[in-house]
Amino acid sequence: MSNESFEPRLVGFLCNWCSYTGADLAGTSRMSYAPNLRIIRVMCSGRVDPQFVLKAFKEGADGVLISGCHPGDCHYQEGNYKALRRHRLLSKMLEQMGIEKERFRLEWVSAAEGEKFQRVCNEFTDEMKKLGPLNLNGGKKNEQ
Amino acid sequence: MAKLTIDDLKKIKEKAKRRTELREGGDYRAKVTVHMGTCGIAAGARKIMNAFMDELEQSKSSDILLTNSGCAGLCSREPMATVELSGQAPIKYIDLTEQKTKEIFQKHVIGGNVVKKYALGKGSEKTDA
Amino acid sequence: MVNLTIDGKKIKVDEGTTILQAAEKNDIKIPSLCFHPLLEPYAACRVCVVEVIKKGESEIVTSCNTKVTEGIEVKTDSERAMKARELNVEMLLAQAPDAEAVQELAKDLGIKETRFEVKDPDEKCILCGLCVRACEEVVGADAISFNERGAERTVSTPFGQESEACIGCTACSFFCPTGAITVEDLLGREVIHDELHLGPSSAVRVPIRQAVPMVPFIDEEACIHFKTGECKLCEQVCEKEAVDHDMEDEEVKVEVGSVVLASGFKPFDAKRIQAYGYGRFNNVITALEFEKLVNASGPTGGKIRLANGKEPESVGIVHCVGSRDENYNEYCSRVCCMYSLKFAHLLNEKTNAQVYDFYIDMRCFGKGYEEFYHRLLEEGTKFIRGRVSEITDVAVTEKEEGKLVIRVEDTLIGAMRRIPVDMVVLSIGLEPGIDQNEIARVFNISCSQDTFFLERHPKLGPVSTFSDGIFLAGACQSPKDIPDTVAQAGAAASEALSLADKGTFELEPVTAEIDKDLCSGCQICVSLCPFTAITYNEEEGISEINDALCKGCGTCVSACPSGASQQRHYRDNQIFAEIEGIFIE
Amino acid sequence: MEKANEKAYRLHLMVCAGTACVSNNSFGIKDALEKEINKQGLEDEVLVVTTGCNGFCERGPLLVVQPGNVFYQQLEEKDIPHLVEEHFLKGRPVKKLMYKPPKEKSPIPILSDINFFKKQVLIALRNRGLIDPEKIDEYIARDGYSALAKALTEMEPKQIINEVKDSGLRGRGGGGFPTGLKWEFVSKSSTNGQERYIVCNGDEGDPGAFMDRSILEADPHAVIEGMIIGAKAIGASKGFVYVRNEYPLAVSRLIKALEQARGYGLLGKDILGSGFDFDIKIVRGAGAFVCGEETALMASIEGRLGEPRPRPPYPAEKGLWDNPTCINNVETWANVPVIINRSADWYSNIGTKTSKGTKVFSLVGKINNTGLVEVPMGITLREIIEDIGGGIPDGKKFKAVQTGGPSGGCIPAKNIDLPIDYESLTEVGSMMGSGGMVVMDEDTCMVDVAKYFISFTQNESCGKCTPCREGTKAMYEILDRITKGEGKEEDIDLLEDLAKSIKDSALCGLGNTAPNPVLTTLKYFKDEYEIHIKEKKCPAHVCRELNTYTIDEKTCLDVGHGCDLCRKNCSANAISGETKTAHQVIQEKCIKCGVCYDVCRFDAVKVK
Repeated sequence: MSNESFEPRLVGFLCNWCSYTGADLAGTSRMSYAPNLRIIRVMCSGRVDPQFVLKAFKEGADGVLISGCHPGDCHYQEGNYKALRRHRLLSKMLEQMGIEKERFRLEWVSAAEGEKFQRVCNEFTDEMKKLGPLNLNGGKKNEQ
Repeated sequence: MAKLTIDDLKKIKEKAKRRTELREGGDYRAKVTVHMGTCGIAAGARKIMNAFMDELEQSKSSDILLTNSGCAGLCSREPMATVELSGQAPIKYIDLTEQKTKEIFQKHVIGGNVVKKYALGKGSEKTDA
Repeated sequence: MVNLTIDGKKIKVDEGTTILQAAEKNDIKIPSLCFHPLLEPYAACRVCVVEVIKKGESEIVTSCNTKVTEGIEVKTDSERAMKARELNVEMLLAQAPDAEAVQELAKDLGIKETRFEVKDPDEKCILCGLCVRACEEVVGADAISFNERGAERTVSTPFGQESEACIGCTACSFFCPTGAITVEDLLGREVIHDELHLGPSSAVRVPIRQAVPMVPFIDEEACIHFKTGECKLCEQVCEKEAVDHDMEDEEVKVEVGSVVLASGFKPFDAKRIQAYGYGRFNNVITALEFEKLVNASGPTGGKIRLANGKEPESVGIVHCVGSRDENYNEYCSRVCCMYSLKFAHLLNEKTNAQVYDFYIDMRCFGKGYEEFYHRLLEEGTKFIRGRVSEITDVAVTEKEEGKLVIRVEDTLIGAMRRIPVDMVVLSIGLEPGIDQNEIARVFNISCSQDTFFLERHPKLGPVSTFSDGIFLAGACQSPKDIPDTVAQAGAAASEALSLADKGTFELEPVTAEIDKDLCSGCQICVSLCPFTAITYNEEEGISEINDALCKGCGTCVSACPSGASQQRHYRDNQIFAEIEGIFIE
Repeated sequence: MEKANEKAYRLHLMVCAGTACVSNNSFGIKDALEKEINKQGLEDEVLVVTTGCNGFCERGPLLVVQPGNVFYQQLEEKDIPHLVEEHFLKGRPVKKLMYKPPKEKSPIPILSDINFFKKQVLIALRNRGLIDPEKIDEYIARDGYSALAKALTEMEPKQIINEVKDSGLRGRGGGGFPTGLKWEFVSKSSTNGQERYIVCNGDEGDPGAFMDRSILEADPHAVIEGMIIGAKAIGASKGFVYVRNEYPLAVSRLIKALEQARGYGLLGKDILGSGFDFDIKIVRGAGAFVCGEETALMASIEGRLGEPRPRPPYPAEKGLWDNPTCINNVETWANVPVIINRSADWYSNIGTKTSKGTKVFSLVGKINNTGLVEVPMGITLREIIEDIGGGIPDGKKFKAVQTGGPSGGCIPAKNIDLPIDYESLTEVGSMMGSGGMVVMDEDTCMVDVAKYFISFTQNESCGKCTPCREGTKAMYEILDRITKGEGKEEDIDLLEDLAKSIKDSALCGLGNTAPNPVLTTLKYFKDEYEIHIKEKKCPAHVCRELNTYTIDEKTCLDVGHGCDLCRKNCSANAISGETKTAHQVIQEKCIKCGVCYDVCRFDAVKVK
């Protein structure tokens, strides 16, 4: 599998109030961006349990993104602060497991930042292409 | 002194009364006067007075007045004393000795009848006492 | 009841009343000097003598202590009583010529001057013993008493020395009918602005005259009862028996549905700006102090006076003291401009002083505010645009002698100016209340950067906070004037009430729930929840979620080590399934 | 002396040891007697006894020889040897030491024949001169404590009170309030559990009054027995004797008497086995006359400032520490035992219709027989002054008598036939008072007497109420002006107004009665006041500023031959002339000290 034909499979956890709305805005604004990111909606970035990130890598994700509201904007006050703490701690752990910390990314995307979401998806996909596949599960595909 | 009861009080009164009664000049049954003029004393009136004092003390009676007076005038028959029972004429006794005094005290002062053999006579001059 | 005739009038009084009290009830005036209703009658001055006829016998008695007995006839101004009373007063006039109370009494009784030898013309003490008895019966300090005897009799402390028993409560000088005992502040405490120093005049008083509610309180430092356990005169005289010295503050637990926080603001402490000289110069006062000065029921009765009692000829009003200033508070306190204009107007109206107003921007934002500003311009107030740098009393020209000089950069003419004035009013801004953070922590609401409380949303939720049921009103949310505060208070109250009377309550669909069997009671989630929706149940040893408060953010679910806490519609296995679904080709 | 009790003596020498005689060296006489008796060997026959005041103070030191009641007076130590030998040894009484009335030729040996004693009836002073006050047995010997025994065992409290009521006994302190009635009030007033108190008022502040002192010195047990009986009657458990600290002998005798009574179980718990507890404490007065007034006295006992308080409430209701208290004078208490023993009827037929029993007077002033007399109520002033008092010395004319001390008044000579009792004295403007009786002769200036008494009450006023504090001062100032010749026309009316106003509106007894001396002198001797004011003269020559001294030149030259004695003694050298020439007084320089008048042996100096 050569680098250019390698399409990284990315998982993104978006908070319902800001990032998911932002992504929606990017879509409704007809912005094109790399389709590699598969999105899971959660009520708040604070809801993202480190297990989900590990599960995603285990299932074959090459990179995981968490995106929440800007600090202070969180609909639930402090959810994004909790996400920030978990991201710092988890990325250290991933490094120890041999997973490059760039594969696990945290972004603040407010409801108005459709353009930013587009940029993040493209950047993240290019980075993962450079890094190459993670192949934690030996490249096996999941059957139905 | 232990706590008194009523009759203790009466006892004390009796005892103390004997001494203070003398001061009140109460009415006496008998009055004994020892004549102690200068010559009387020289003739031994002091001893007679003491004799009378002892007798009075033993008799423990409180109605006898023992007193002294000046010279009765009859120097030759000193020491002399007059015994006067209330309601009777005073009797003068002469040439007294302690022995005679005791006898006179018992028979006349206490007993009430005159001891003729020692008496001089009835009556007496008016004395200032 | 006892019946008697007094000055020809037949009256009935109850048992134990004294003749003086009976007379007073039928508004017959009997003079008295050593009597005081709050003290036991002492009957020493003998001025209240009346003639009493009982069973045909007449005698002279003092009315203050003689109790009424059945069938007596009292003549308060019979020839015999008047003779005795006049002579007693004439003798008192000789003993204490300088006592006004005696002079007045003498005048009423028609005594021109006394025929008796005057020992000391400026003697005031009539030896009535009111002070001694007050100190003993009321105060319970027993610090002073009579000493010596007869004509040498005086009132004094033991051996005339300063007495430790004296608690300085000035009750003796209060009770003294002739002013023979005066009170003097020996320490000579320096007071910045005499009139403003509202020292306690009496231990039970109304805080300020416009206090709401207008209810007196007992100042424990000044009240004698808390010093010696005696007195309680206020309790005796209060007909409504409303006084209770044993009342204590008590913590009351009130179950409420919602709370409106209106904890107000704290005025900016002008002393923090050294350059303005507040605290150093007597005539530099803050806006609050000016309010007291100009208040009709204030200490000066509304007259604007300098520290030395004279009327100022020129006054400077300085805006934005402690506001719009990165050294202190960046925000604008919003209300200062308008009250400063009010001050300027009052100064023009009440004094003929020249008013200078130092402003940066005149923020007359409200209804009719701008028009009021234009009136001020016509009234002759001189407005100088610029921030005042310093107030000093160092005079450069002799015009500035004895004045306070305000140094300011007039930005409209681009030059530094020195304006000599008699008085400076500092329009101090508003700061969050002293215990702002304390309250925020208790109600678990957050504060914005300038530590005023953070409203849920500046436009959509200005009176509510992130915690449901906690509402905000007034300056604690941000500086505002009275109209805005009242409007906001109305809104907060109605929102609070709307919660209460709705009866039903919409719950968030995605709230979390804790599985009782899995929960180990580690309470990690309790401190995590921004909405205090999780409480630890002591008996059962597990944490519980209050559905009404839970917003459904799920933070607690991801933090729960045992997975006891699950979020409806976003359960862990649901999200795992989503993840797995992503990788199915 | 224990031995002496049993031994019978034939003679008891009763030496008077009252304060007056003691100050006259009566203890010296006693020692001399004892020394002489021992020398003569008569110590077993003759006993020397010291007694309380005998009463005839003028003639102290006194000795009464019992039995026989022979009365010796004005003894000196040098007379003793002769007396002991002559009378006690040889039984011949010594005439020159006996009492010889001034007008009589021969002395009167027997005490009871002497006029001073003849008309006296002794109840309160029944044991005077007959017992040694420091020996309780001698008091018991003369029926002492028998009344107590009777009261405690045979009588109910009600009976005791009725007995005292029927006897008609009235307060001897001066008020004259019926004692029985007072006891009844106290016994009736509710005490809801607290104690009741008995107080004996021995303050006796009147100048010249020494009745209470003599009673306490001569017969303390009479007072103690009276108080215990009173306590039983009203149900009191604690008693106080308030006695002046200026009576050291009386206090020490009282202390000894209390100890002996306590020793015999007559005080303290379960007295005489009757279950009745009562004890007495002595409280010493600090010298304030006002503390004689009952409420001031109680304040002093409570340790407070001695200052009267308005009454009612009377002490019978609210006294010491607000408990019912019965306060009576020393003499009143001394009468009580006799009433109980001899019954109310016996007591009530002594004295007049309204004033029963006897009264002890201290007869002082211009009188031959100064001393303590106890006379039945109703006796006339003449009998006291002429018979008992032995008339006025140096042939002077009797002018007036002042009774009741500073609260009393002056009774002029014309009332000499006034029978003495409470009502009669108050009618003439004076009052019984404690019993001070000061006799005045023609050489007394009534204005000066009034001034003296008002200066006393002014000085002793407690100063609490205006009329007394300022009124007495004002009256004193006016009188002082009059005696200095600066009296004004309207002073007399002002004095009368002041007196009436003070009497009416003063708070306590002291103030109400202080004007009495002035009122009575004004009433009976208004002419003297007018002479002092109008003519600036003092008829009795007492007010010195008003006297003018002149020398009758003829007498000075012819009789005195210009002896120049007056000039030498004149400190203001206001007398001119030398020896052998007639002298004159230089009026401007004369300071009116009166030395020349006193010194001149030839009566050449005249005072106008």
